Amino acid sequence: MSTQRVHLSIESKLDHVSLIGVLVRALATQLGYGNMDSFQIELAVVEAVNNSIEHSYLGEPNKKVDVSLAIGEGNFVLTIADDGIPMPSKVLAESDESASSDDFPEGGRGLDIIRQVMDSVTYERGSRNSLHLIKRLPSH
Amino acid sequence: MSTQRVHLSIESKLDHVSLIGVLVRALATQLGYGNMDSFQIELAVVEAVNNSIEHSYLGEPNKKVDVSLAIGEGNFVLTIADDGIPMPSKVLAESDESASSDDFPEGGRGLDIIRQVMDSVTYERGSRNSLHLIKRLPSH
Amino acid sequence: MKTETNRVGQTTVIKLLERRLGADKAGEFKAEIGKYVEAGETKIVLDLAELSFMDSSGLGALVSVLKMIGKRGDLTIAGTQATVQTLFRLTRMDKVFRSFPTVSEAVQALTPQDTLKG
Amino acid sequence: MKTETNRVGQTTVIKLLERRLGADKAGEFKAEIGKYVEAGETKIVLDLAELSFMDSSGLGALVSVLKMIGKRGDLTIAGTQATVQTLFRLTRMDKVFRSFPTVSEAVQALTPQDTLKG
Ligand SMILES: Nc1ncnc2c1ncn2[C@@H]1O[C@H](COP(=O)(O)OP(=O)(O)O)[C@@H](O)[C@H]1O
Ligand SMILES: Nc1ncnc2c1ncn2[C@@H]1O[C@H](COP(=O)(O)OP(=O)(O)O)[C@@H](O)[C@H]1O
Repeated sequence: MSTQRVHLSIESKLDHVSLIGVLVRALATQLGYGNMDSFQIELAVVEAVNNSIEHSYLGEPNKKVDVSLAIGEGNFVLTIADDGIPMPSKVLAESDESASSDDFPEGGRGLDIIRQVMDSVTYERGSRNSLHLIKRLPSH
Repeated sequence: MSTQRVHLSIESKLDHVSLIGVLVRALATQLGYGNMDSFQIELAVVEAVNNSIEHSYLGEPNKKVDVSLAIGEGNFVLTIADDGIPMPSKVLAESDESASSDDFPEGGRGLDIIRQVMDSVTYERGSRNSLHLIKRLPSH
Repeated sequence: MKTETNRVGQTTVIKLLERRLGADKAGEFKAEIGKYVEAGETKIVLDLAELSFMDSSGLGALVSVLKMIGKRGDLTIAGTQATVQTLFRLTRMDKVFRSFPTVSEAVQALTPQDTLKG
Repeated sequence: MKTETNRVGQTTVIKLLERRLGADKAGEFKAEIGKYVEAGETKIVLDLAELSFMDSSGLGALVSVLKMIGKRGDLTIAGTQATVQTLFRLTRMDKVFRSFPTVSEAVQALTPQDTLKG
């Protein structure tokens, strides 16, 4: 079976993000992931899309966030792409421990979650910004 | 609540169509449609995407089929769009009764299914071909 | 195309071990089931219990298998989920394919005493 | 933001009647629950049984409510689905928010005798 691919996209408004979440979680379940993994995959993609909207586009609507899904070679690969301000290079590398002097910050947890639930997380700056998330497919 | 929108797209290969089907059915279920309706909505969108690939693009790969989903104002609106050969104008209007002299044809049932399961079916030729399918959202 | 085949008397019971039968798999399905018809099996039960989705192309493949069998035998269907069964109803193919809840009923429908009724 | 509120002794039990608490709803949630804190309610149980999804922004809203309450009272959580509970674990917020399977346990945890233990 060759790699199967589908592309999702939404306008950069937080209102639309839940649709991406619902779709990705349902696909994960269909791919054989358990409830827990499917939830965590939804969580990771929602965090990434929220970041594109809030940080790359600074909340500006009418921009486009793309989520490409590829299933093949034992991996579920999710790529979240935008055309906004790239993530600063050190942000992805550092753990959230150092992120805030506040004991209980209200934000700053998204990337840490993504790193924890995914098997691989890479980021590409270029003509577009692309965050690549990889999760091993469940074994049959 | 304003209209929520998400766009899906695949390359024009039959291999990818099931992903669209799975995603749309899962979303339908989440929107509150019963099992039967969710299956039939999946069926309609899969028939429409298959038609774009097989008839509009004549099976040529590397083309794009778009499926836009909009939820709002009491309707679930699915738009299937391609840039291939448009559907002949009379095809959508006629019922499949007249379609074949063969009692048990192997094809020719897709559009009739779509018409039966959807509340509204319209087709637009233009710079692109767009098939608009509307299903009333389930009442709460 | 994953299948599991059993013989019950004169009948070949083919269980489809797939969740989907769409346009991408219709050709493969036709070829796979066609092999049995070519090998002389003309009483076939298709167990579709695993299927959660079938489209008109999948149904077209079933029609083509039925035509291959022709007057030499028959094909019945077992175990379709209620959702998949609506595809038969929407296309009026429920008048053409006899469908039964269980494999044993579908086998029963192909045994000689039944041909009197059928 | 749909909620349903009950009073049990000194405790306000707020049941969230939403399936998702994401970035799009976090502000609304904070405002809605914040109203109770501003009105002087400082023992709050949040019943999250209906939630099938929450993200870090939803969690941030919970943190902000907890901060509003501050030293004047406490907030406990009831009924989280196992999936949603992992969000607390992944962010180590399970050390900050006490979470209980049922509303009555969450209420119990806020009653005076318990403050000795807590
Ligand atoms: N897509 C992005 N583009 C630009 N900056 C980003 C992006 N994602 C994250 N960042 C930066 O990294 C920080 C940490 O992100 P995250 O862990 O997701 O927490 P939060 O979004 O709650 O602040 C953000 O506050 C922001 O400064
Ligand atoms: N998107 C399309 N573009 C061009 N022609 C189409 C399209 N969809 C359908 N058609 C025409 O209408 C006919 C009937 O379509 P349909 O009912 O879906 O059955 P089938 O695809 O099995 O032939 C097709 O055979 C084709 O000639």
